[in-house]
Amino acid sequence: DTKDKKIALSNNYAGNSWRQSMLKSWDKVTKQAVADGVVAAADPFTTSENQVTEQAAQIQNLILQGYNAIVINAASPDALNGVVKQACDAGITVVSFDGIVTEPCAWRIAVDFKKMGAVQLDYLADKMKDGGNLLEIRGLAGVFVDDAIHKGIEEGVAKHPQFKVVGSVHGDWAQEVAQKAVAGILPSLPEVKAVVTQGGDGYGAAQAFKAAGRPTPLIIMGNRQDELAWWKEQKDANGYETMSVSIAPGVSTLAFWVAQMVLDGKQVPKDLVVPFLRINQADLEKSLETTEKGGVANVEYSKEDAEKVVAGK
Amino acid sequence: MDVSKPAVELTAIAKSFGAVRALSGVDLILEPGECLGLVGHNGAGKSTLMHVLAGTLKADSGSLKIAGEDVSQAFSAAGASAHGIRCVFQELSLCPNLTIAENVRIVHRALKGFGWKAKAHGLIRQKLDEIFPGHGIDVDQEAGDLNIGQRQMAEIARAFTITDEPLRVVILDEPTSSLDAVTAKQLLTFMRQEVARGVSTILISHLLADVLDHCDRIAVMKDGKVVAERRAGQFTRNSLVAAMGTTVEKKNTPAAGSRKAAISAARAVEATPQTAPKAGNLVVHKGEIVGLAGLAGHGQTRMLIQIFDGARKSSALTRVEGKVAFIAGDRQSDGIFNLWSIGENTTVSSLEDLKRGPLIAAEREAEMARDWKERIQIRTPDMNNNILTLSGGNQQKALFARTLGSKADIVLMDDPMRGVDVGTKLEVYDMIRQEAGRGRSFIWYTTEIDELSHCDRAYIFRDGAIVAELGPDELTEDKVLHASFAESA
Amino acid sequence: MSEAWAKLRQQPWIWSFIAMIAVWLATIAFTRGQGSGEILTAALSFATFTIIIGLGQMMVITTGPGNVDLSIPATITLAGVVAMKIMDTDNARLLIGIAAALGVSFLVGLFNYGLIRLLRIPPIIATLSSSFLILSTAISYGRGIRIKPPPMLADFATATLLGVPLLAFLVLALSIIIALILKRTSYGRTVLAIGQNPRAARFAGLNVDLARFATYMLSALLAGLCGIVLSGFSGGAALNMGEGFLLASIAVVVIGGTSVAGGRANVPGVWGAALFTYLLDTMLNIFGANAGIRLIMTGLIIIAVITIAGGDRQQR
Amino acid sequence: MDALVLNRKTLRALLPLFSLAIVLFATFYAQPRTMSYFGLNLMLQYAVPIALATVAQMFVITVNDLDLSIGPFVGLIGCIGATYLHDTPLLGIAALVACIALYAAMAALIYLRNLPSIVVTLGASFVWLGIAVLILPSPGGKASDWLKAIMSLQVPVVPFPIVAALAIAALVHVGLMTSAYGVIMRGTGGNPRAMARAGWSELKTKMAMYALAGVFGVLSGLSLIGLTTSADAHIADRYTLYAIAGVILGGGEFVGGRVSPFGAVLGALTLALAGSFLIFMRISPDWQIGAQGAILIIVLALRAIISTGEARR
Ligand SMILES: Nc1ncnc2c1ncn2[C@@H]1O[C@H](COP(=O)(O)OP(=O)(O)OP(=O)(O)O)[C@@H](O)[C@H]1O
Ligand SMILES: Nc1ncnc2c1ncn2[C@@H]1O[C@H](COP(=O)(O)OP(=O)(O)OP(=O)(O)O)[C@@H](O)[C@H]1O
Ligand SMILES: [Mg+2]
Ligand SMILES: [Mg+2]
Repeated sequence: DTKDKKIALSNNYAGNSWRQSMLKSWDKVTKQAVADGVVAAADPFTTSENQVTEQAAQIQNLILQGYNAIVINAASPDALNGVVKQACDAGITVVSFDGIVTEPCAWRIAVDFKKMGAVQLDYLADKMKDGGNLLEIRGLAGVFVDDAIHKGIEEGVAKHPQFKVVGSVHGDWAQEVAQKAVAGILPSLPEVKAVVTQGGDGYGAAQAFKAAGRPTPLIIMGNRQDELAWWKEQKDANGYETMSVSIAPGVSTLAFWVAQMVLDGKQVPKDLVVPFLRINQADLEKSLETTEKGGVANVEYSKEDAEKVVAGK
Repeated sequence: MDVSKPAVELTAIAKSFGAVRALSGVDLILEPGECLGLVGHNGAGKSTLMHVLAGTLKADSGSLKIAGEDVSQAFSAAGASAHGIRCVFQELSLCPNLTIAENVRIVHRALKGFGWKAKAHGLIRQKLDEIFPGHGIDVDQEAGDLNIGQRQMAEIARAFTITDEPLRVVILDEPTSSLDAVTAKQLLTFMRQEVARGVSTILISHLLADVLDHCDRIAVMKDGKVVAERRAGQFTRNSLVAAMGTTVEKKNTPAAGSRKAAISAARAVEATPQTAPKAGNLVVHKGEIVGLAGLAGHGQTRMLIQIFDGARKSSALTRVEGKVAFIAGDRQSDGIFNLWSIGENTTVSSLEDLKRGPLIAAEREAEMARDWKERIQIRTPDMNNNILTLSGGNQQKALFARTLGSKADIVLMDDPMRGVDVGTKLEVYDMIRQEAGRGRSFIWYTTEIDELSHCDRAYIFRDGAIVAELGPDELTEDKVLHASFAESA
Repeated sequence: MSEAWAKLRQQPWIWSFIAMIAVWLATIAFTRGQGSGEILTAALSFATFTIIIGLGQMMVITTGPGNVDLSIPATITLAGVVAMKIMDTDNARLLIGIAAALGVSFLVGLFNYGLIRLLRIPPIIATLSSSFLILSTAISYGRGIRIKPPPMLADFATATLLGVPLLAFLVLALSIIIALILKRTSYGRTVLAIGQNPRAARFAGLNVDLARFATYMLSALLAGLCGIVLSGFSGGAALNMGEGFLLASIAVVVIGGTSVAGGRANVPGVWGAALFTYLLDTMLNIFGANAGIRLIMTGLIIIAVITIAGGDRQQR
Repeated sequence: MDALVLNRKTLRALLPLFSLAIVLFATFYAQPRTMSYFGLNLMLQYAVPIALATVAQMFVITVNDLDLSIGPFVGLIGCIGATYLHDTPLLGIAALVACIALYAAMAALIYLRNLPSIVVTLGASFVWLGIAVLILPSPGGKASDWLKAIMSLQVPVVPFPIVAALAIAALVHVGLMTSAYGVIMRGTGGNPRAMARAGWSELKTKMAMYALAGVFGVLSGLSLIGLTTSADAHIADRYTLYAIAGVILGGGEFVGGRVSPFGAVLGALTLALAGSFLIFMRISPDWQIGAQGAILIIVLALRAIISTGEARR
């Protein structure tokens, strides 16, 4: 029974549509849970900048506030370990998701980012038997997620040696930055067959190719509505084919349920893996319909869904 | 110290700044225990020569001997100080963010370790008391919080403090420019005492009476050369002025009646000091020249600022009819724009009048600059040169040009003749009178009592209040000093 | 020739152009000439955004030490979000959208100046604080949703004329106007005077308060303008669209030869520096070094350029 | 009149203390649990590295320069601390010393070529970040145990962060504000020409001040990883702005050599606390970021109220 337990969400960034979606999903699902009397409170907290020290201070304050569980999307996998340990020592359940923490006392709802990179190459190998040149758009240098997806892509290239990464830029997960970097490197590149991404930069890349007057290559999308809409436009016009892959922002709600279950005394394994959300050519229309205009394709978890994930089904 | 050798011997010193030849072969000797007066027009090269002697500028050529020792090679500020040379520069050099005591530490490497602060305190307080009895300076105050007169006193006192390094030569470059008559007198008296104790001093001043009365020997500089050098007694005021190359002084105090006609009955300014609203107020008529006098730091500048602000936003205490302009005396902090050319500095207050359409017309701007270069004799090859290439007095002239060239009806002057040479002063006095004749009003704070003779009336300030009003016949040194010290009513 | 060069090297902006050309040459040497023209076109189209805000930041920095507008990125975002949401992909609502976006930028400028003047908060912190509030406004108004620009705006922002982006021409015109304002109007002179000595500016009879007010307004409005055209260019407004512009706005101003201590502004330098920083990024991307090396090279090249240029400057 | 001036001066000197007190009491009021040894300890822990970085920034501001690279520098030190210093201490120490030397070299370059410090330090910030990314391409590393031990020191009665902050402030105060050499350092900020005329080398002073900034940057980085236990290249990016804000909040001025070590440290604590206060306020996530700005404005507005009518040059 968790009806007088309080859960907090510790978030470190709110400046993009994915995070906004994540907060919205959290809001929707937890408001209902509070109304239903499942938990007493489920408050979201956001720091102004994507910074370890601010988030650490925030978590310490959450400890002081007396929350029973803290759900964390961490700014860094290791650097919050100190404060996570403090929370655990204070008897607080810590559940991390998306940006997970490595401190053993916490629960981890991990996304296999490496695989997210690798599947892009598998898809391409299937589509383009002859292989070809690739352009890679990376995220922010020095951040764990960027490194993991990049490693996945590297592995993929090693597995499918018919592909070659001829250019790589850092888009810092911001469309404007990505577009700028791609536009700059593009004139120097030979023909590019496909663009592999970390999610969300597809539209910007397409714009840059268009502006440079180059044929549009196969661009892996990142589940944003504007990307899907563009894809649909191209598909209708010339049968354009690609795939789209990213994490559903609603994974925050899974973390919420996991925290609730742990508080409820249920046995939950420390490490859970959620599948990323992949949209194939065939699912495009359906996904586009269910995605809010300007938002991100999403999946929210109900308690039953969460129990299924925990049970490993 | 070898008494037989000159304290300082400068031979064939030359120094150029780009195209400007500031010094062209100066020979100068300073004997131990003598006071040398150094005079010359603005830009003659006096300050530059002193910078060479103080090790802060390197001469292009020439030799420098101190007590017989040739130090021309590798001479530096630290070296000068080790040889016992101290300098009070024309542009003051205190650190505004440090207290007076801390400013003492800067020139004394020996002040360190435990208790340095107490030592510095003692040194400067004692010296201030000795030179300027009743100075009223708190040595724990930051230098930036003092007014310019107090800063000048502190810096002078600092130059005379002694720790481990000897004190042989003290250079005073325009030391009295911001001091009132009383403090200036105190300084000159003290300087004589030091000279009697064997310290050599160099006194640079545009107040020729001070030089004539207090120096043993006088050297006259002109265009980067020493053009005359004699014992002080062999100069008279007129021969000194002649040696400087200025046309001999005209009799310049106008007949009282001739000015009266020009003054209208209309009031241009009416103001009561904010600091002492009960004591008395100030009235200025159109076309009138009104002096503000009294000891330095008693609220005259504040009065000027009050009137300046009152022109934009009138208040109960201040009523101003017409546009005002301000001539700063503290030119470094209130006057010049040091990234700009002389021309830009001159035209900045007249921009609205130099427009053609919505834009400032470059050629009209250049014309105004040229015009004023002629009218007020700014010594520069080119008005497009940076303002800092001018000597102190010439910078001040540019500020005059700025204000007189503007359309202001009322001109506020904050002791504006600091560092201006005799010849120029006379020209400016004339100009002021002419402008007043055209209906401009002047409110003129001055620390030189002589200058009051150019005013139609004067108000005497004390402790922020107006304590007396003196008419044209009462503007004598006696009466002004008497009013300055009298207890306020 | 040598005399012309001697004169040219006195110009503080010349070095950013030399650096830009050097970087460009190094790049096309690496690609063996491939894409040399396209790289320049791309540079021009992206540099324009930096130039727009750089001009505003330049005016602010010129008003003297401590003056800097850190709210530019947030203002870009807010203006972009407001414009896109109000236009709602509809050409007919283009003008209302622009008016609204510039309107909120105006309010931002007013708010910034209010903090600086009335509450006497040092500008650097005032604008930092306001940037947080502006960003929150953008979040709560836009909800992180990315709306596409109306086709007319998108076409306008991406149009080219003779291979040069149309925007670049307009920004060139804007730059010339700002240069004229600086040199030939009393407002411009006042800005330069305040930057050197605010007390003296007051005593010279210049309207110091009005000029500072106008400067912070100008900076906010230019940031708003940048937000609108950038949204049009990149297919919508996003909450993080301003992020890259914080350091960039300061960098292009100071690399371009504007004095950080105030009182000296330089419009051509902003162009040179904006193109240089873009091309530098491109060059390092094309060289394909890893992220660490790229960052180090970026830093060292910036320092090298300023070091070569620096010796000729009179003041810091 | 004199008494009035003095009063106002004292008031201004006490201003940082007032600001801190107000934010502290507001926090106590919002969450009484913070009013304890444990609470204060937790809340202020992360203020220690910020305070050290603020002091570093203050040294640079003292000589009229501005350091835009202190944040990335602290991040770099963190990366060195969590790798070389932990694995091969000698190499680690050598690297740290080299970092300090680089800071001094930066000063020499700025002085000798008469460069704007903002541009040089901006360039340097990329260099520090680049080296950090090379050392730690993705977050990780391990802080040495002695670092962790120091940072989790338990001091009787007064929480360690407070003791540490006061000790730092006192040390710097003695060095900069009361020692004979401190006068030279501050004088160089106040009137460099006067210092040169008195025969002091501005080059040496600047190098010394930058070297000190480097030393405190090193201390900041090490104390930071002592708390987080591992490092991340981006761990302290925000410190640059925090440090500037802290110095100003503490009554320092950008030019003219007017700084206050106690003020700077208190300013840093105030900033850190302001963040905590917000978390206790339960603001809607949309406005949590904005509220940080609002707090800064309110705290600084106090300055305006106290110093109204003061016409300083
Ligand atoms: N830093 C400089 N750069 C260029 N020219 C300079 C510089 N300093 C002085 N000068 C020039 O050198 C000449 C001598 O100046 P100096 O300051 O020595 O005159 P001065 O005799 O002290 O005049 P004043 O009585 O006005 O103080 C002047 O023509 C001045 O313009
Ligand atoms: N409202 C103001 N704004 C700016 N500065 C001011 C203001 N009031 C006074 N000051 C400055 O403070 C200093 C002290 O002013 P105060 O009125 O006490 O001296 P003063 O008699 O005018 O000075 P002095 O006789 O030395 O010229 C002056 O240097 C003046 O410039
Ligand atoms: Mg002189
Ligand atoms: Mg005065």
